[in-house]
Amino acid sequence: MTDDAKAIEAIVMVAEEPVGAGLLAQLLEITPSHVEVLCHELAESYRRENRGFELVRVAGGYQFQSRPEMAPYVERFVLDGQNPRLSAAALEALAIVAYKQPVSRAQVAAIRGVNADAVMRTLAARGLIAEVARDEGPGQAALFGTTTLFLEKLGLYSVEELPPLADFVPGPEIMDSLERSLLADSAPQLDLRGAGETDSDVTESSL
Amino acid sequence: MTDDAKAIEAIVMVAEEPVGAGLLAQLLEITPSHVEVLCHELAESYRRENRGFELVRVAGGYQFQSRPEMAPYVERFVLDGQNPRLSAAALEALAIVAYKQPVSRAQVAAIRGVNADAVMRTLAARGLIAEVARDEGPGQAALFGTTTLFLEKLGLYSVEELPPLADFVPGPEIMDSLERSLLADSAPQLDLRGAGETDSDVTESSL
Amino acid sequence: MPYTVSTPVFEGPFDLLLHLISSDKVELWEVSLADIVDGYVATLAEIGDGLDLETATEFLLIASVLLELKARRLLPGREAVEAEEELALWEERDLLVARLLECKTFKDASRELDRRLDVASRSWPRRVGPGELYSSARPDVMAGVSPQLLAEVMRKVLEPRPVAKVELTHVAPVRVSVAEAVAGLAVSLPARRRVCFSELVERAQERLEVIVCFLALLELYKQGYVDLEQATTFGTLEVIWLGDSANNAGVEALVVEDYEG
Repeated sequence: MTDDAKAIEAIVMVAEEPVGAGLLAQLLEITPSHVEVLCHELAESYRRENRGFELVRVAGGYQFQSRPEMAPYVERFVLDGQNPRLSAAALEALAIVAYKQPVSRAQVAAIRGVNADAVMRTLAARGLIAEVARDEGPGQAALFGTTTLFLEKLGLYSVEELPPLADFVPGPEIMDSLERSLLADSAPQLDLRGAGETDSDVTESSL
Repeated sequence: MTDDAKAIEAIVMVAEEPVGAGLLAQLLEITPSHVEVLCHELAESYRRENRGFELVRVAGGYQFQSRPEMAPYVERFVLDGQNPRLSAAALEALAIVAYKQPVSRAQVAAIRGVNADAVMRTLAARGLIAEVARDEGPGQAALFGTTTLFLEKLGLYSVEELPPLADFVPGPEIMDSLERSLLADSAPQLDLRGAGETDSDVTESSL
Repeated sequence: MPYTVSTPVFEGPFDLLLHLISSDKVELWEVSLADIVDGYVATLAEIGDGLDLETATEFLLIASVLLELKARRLLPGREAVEAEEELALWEERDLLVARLLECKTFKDASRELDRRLDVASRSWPRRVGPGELYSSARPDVMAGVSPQLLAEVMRKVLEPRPVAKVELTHVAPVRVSVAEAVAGLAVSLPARRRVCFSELVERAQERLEVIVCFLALLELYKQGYVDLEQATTFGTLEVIWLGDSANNAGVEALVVEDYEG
């Protein structure tokens, strides 16, 4: 094992939060991309040796964590109970903040069609979202974004790692059935295809 | 590698203090002497692979630490890598703990209006605050207070020497609203309500 | 044909519509609106104490759009309808479809977040720190922190938070929460006992705030927390708090929304 790899192991072992490749590179006087390669090799070696821990790339850096299969044992040891699961409503609001940040409470409420104050408070209290800016408009509404804790809790390196929202846009069959359901008879003077295009325009610009 | 050895690695990796062989034996449902053997083998394997960390037996338990030869890197990391000053959020939490001790994480969060876990962890890691008691309520939340190190750093003999808040707080309504939010939060199950009531105070003044 | 809403809880009108449209392949136009409303009201009744005024209100709004669309279809002489009006109606419909699609998109995205949260929750991070060994190497984080600074920070923390304003953005409609207004009144009324409605809303900036305050009062009246007196038509409306000054706990319970579960 190279001294550089050893140094990375030593540093990440004493870090209280994920250590960025940039910082490691600076401390070791090597390039960040070399750091990435070494970390990848280390993670691979732990996997190969079937260790009880792993080196992961999360929240902008590298960190040691227990391997998921060992959860039953670690659970018994860790006293702090995990937080209760988020409700479906809180998860939806979280998804909206994650993809549309920075976003105001009112915008979240508009998308979900219900008041979002309570769920936004819950998410902030859990540390998953935080006020990141103020709207420039007259109301100076608080704008929310996701936090580092959010990345850690989801095992993400950055929000860019979230699957693209386009993956979740309902398929044509759902659109069709929505269209049909809300279609006020066949309006002779209006072309249905035209309406369809308007829909996708609206959807696109609002996503 | 056996599952028992993997479980030991996982538990010791996330433990904040050395984990005793007795406790590991209990968690894994094996004998303490078997734990000792496995830990010895693990330590041996890290040495053989020339890793940057080691498994050591200290203070009656096992813990991971960086290998002494890597100290120059770790020192640089400790010195440069971490933000040398307390963040505004950490300073706020520290002030709240100093003035309101003993106080739970949830109470600090209620006063600040946002999650306080990360900053409380930072303060504890710096030795400025520590768990001093457990709440008697059903949740048995950890209660925090400031440490001797905190007093030393501020050149105080006791926390009573902190400037009295009465000098600063202009009106009773502020203390009132703080008390209310504290009270609301100590109601066992209601994290959410706590935050809600703080908000309704705000609403009140806007009506 | 009676329509029963079988799923126990709908988070909002979009939820309900999506459910109706996607799971049961119902043509909304073949279901009488009264049936949808009945089903929804039944659902709300099942929720019981967790009744959410916001949800109910928003649902009514959407139902009214549907009603309008449907009425247009039923009324004779549609040819006479101004083209402009017809177009506006189509725009409403398109907007509704767009909102439903957007809502569904995030609903599906939230499942993916949930899955990732679940996967990640089976690992615990190491957060141990360098420990005593390196304590001398650490920069002193308390450098520059004095007892006076700490007191100053504490004073700032204790300052009342900035007053929450009604958020106005061009993207979303103005929303003032009736639940919040109820909570606010439950705090302020017990101390004042008897107060004119005009005093309650003197600081309102929008007509909507006045309306919301009024709706909140009606809610409190319905629940038996206040009495309302008006000597003459268009005369002064007086609000009388009926509970004792400490007894507003029930009202607060009323407005806590049942999201966390």
